[in-house]
Amino acid sequence: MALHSITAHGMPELQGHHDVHHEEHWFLKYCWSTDHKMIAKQYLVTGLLMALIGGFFAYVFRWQLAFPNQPVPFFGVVTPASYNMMITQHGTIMIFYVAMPVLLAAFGNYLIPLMVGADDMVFPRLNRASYQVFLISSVILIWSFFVPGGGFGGAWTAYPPLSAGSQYNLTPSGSTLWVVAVAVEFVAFLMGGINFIVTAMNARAPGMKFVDVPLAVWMIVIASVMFMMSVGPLIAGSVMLVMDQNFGTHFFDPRTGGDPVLWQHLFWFFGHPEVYVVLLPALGFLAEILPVFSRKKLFGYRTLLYSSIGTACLSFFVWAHHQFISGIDPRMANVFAATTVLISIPIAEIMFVFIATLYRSSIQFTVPMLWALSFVAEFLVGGVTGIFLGASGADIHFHDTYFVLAHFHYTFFPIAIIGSFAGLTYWFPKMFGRHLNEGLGRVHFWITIISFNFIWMPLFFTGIMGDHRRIYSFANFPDLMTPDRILLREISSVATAVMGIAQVLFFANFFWSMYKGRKAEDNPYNANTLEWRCPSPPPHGNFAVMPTVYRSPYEYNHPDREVDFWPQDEPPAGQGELRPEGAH
Amino acid sequence: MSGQIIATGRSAAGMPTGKLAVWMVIASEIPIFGGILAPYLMHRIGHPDWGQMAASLNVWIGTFNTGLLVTSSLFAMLAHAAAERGDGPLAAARLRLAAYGGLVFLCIKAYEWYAKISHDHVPQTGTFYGYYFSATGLHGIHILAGVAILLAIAAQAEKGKNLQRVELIGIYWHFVDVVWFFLFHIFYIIR
Amino acid sequence: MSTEAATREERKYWRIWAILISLPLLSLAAQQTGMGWLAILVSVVVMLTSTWFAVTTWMHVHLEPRFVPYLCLLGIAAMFLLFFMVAPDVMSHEGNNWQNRSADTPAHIERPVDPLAPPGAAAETHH
Amino acid sequence: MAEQHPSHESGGIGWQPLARSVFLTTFLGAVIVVGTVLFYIFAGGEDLIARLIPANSSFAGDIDFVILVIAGIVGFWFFASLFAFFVLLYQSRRRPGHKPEYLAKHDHQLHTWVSWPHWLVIACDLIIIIVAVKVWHQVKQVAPPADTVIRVVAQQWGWTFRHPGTDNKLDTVDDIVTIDRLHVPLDQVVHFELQSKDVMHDFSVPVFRLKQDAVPGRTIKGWFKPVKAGAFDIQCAEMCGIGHGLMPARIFVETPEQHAAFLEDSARNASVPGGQSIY
Repeated sequence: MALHSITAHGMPELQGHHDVHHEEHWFLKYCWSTDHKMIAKQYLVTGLLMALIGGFFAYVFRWQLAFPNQPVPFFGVVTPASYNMMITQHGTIMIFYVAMPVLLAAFGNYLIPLMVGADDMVFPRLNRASYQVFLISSVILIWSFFVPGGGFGGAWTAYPPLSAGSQYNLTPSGSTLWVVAVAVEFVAFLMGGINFIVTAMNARAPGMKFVDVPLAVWMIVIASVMFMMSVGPLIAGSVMLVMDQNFGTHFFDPRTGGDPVLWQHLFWFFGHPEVYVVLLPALGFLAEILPVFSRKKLFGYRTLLYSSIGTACLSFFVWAHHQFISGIDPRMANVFAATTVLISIPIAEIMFVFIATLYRSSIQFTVPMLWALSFVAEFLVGGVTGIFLGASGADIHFHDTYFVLAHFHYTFFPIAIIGSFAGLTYWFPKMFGRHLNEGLGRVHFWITIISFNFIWMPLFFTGIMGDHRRIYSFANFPDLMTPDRILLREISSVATAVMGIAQVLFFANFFWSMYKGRKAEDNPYNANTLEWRCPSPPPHGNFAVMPTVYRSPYEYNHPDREVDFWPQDEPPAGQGELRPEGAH
Repeated sequence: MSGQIIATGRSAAGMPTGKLAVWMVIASEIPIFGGILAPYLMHRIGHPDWGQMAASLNVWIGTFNTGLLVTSSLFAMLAHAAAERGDGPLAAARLRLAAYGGLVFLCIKAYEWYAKISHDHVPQTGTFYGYYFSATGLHGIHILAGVAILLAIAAQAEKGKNLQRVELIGIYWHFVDVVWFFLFHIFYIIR
Repeated sequence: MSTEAATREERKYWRIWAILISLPLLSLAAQQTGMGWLAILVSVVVMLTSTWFAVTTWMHVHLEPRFVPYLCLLGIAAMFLLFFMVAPDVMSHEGNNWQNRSADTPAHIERPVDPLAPPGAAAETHH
Repeated sequence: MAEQHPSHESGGIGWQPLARSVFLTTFLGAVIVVGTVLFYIFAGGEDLIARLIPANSSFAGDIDFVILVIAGIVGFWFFASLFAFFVLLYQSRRRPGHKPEYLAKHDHQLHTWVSWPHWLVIACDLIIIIVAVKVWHQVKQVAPPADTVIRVVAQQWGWTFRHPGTDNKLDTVDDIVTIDRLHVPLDQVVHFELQSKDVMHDFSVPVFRLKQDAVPGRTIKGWFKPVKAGAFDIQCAEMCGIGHGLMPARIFVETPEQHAAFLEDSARNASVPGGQSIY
């Protein structure tokens, strides 16, 4: 309490705090740091590296699908085993090792202390441990590709008995390592998530009421709470699955009264909220980026907040729509169909809020804004196609087809890739103190977005036409080898390769700008939130003077102000810097 | 290190940061234990024949273990009271007693496991034993972690440092206790 | 906190300990009567009572901000949700257009899943 | 607040015109999309989906109908939102002399702008739920009386089909067991019992809009009624291991004469009576 009252007066505490860390060994600085910004960058770099692996897998199996049984350039011939392994690991990597670390961990770590006006996470060493555990889990996952038998190839959902018995999956060590890697990763994110929640709840700057918290922080916190509430059964399930694999138990084996359907429930009880765990941070970035580049107050802070909480709650009631036809009781499907379709209500409201924010605004089409706007447009496609899958009657046809994949990627690509790019390009000046190249960024944006639509639009149609997912070669199915289907697959695969190549632009831009880019100002966008009120990049300890918050983060173009922004920590007239009354 | 962090000292939510974190840990542990107990209950209700296997558990040992954990928790609580008075060494002594209680609990548990396994009641022989070993094992890991933290905090408390942590580990320790109430009744008592 | 108050607190903790120690004995006694329904009834009551005592008097949950118990209740609610939404598929052995054959077999009988064998034959053929 | 800043009122027109224009565009979009769908449905174009993939079972048309209804409803929302979105992007682009508006009023006063679409979304959701659940009930929960019953057994990596034979009863000596080839009579209600020997599989016939997982340890029942003769793909739709992509099967929908020939043929060629011990 004592410390709290000191900080409440904005006292410049701990002078010389920054100087302590000058003479650090590079290992301590880059690998053993407790600084939330460094940990964020570690998460970011690990996530991007994993994205390269996952992306390469995507390219390989897409090529195999379009040109079956021919050697894939830069890879070779794809066997059924390696195909299964690659689709499994693509899903695992992209969700657990790219979307989660980048959106939740990297940006959560970077933004929460800066946005709530704290000097670090409340538990810096726990934070470091969280990254290290995550790193161990990534190493375990990659190691699992090279063990005898190869990596696990039973789809990222790992339905037993396939995943539980090595006589079925033929990957005795690969499947165990896969489960262990995923479970260890959950522990890492639980540690990180608790840190996020506690920091955002307890370490807010003096004066920051709960409606003054930037929505990016809110969203990451809601996502962490969801993660905390939903992951437990899957951690328990992973323990049970590892026991099944190695110790001869029969939790998921029907031979002795176990039940494979149980795993599906445990998995999707987590798996569905997980989609929203990564969606919410991305929506949070949008809520930051759209007001800044449209110079307008966010339409409906509370509407967005409550809709997100509503989405979070509702998402716990819908998981079995992934299992409509996989052996659950058909009567239960009716319940889940109803709840699933109802989730469109809060999501629609969130979209309305974003669209309404643009009304009578002044939009600058900068690169982060382009990414943010494309999120809205692309996510709409993903959102509306989800209704087809949630409606049980229609799902009978769509289940496990490429329609599902296309829908999923129209939600997940905006979330994981567009959201990450939006966040990265927006906060890059703050993170590295330099600007990204705008022109290169635009070229990269357009190529990525256009090729993305070329990848997945055709697959909606092949899905309707009966292409089932996870099938290594359609050549065995006479009905599926018609010229129109083949053409659609080829378009998609070539677009995948194009998109992959386009990412070279991003990485070139990223690394070039990190060292050679234009120097960034402290607040290049004239934004309001606290992270723009400290130097770029922020030093250890973040703020020279710990800020005090006076207002909500989205006060753009306030009529009483001459400048079109109003930083959260700027004292109101009369308390600090003075502004003549009636000057408007 | 962390002592220097201003953020750690703040309490905008109206409670100390450490305590908030402990409650967060507990809130996230509930679904983990729930995730193994809920499927167990489903299977148990669906398979009345599991009662034979449940009957093979030694309910006397289970009851004794329950008492042991409750007593251990009591010492954690008394340590808290001592810490409130600022009596570091007494708090440390009581924390150690609590930790020893946990250790004895683990030893008895190990004996119980050993007895089960030597009677060929291994996880492979029935899903009931699978659940029994997984759930008590998961709980045992929490006990083990709790003992380690108890001893570490006792070492600090002896020097009069970080006395607020005595309460924090106490909360966690009681939670582990509560989990055991459920495991005890669900596995041992209800047949 | 004054020393006297702390001592009072300590005495209270001992009282709670006595209650928590005797409650499991109660359920043990109920179980020893051999009446299954009584054991279930008593255990449920004992589980809830002892949890209540431990949580309120030892963990002092009522002294924390209101969101703390709510958060824990949220976790418990999620588990109830899990139980009741999964039970129709896992707890019951048959339902609308499906039947869980393997669950009907007593659990301690190892029984390969051989759907081609006529019903009932499996248990005999694989002994 | 608003009175003190008349500049907003005059420059800003307020929210009514926006609401008006958005509702106008939404209703235009609605008319176009719903009209198109209705046109297709009433002009015998219920085969909008069937043009992509044939609808060869009795309930395929019902499932296609659900898909079309949803397509109409969400298509309307999709195009309306996207239209509003791009119009707003154009209108609000940054240009000289254009000043963004500040929301002086409190959130809840503007809330009608969100709450109206909100109620509309709920109404649309209800329609979708009713239509979807109705078809689901008819396909998965109840079944018309069976003309014939078959058993489908999946395993790594192939299908075993047990036909009832000439006596039309399963588990009798004249059962016909085939591998990867399923023969069913045209225009008859076929019930199937789906089982799996090892891992999860999925019995999927896209042209029938039929899909059901095979869960080891369980018997799951379902039905279909083929309405068009021919040979079609059966796919496994649930990841079942390395050979998942290599377990194609064919379903042969046969006219009564063809089916009778098949039964006769199999009975004559069966090396073992009843095919009981083929496995």
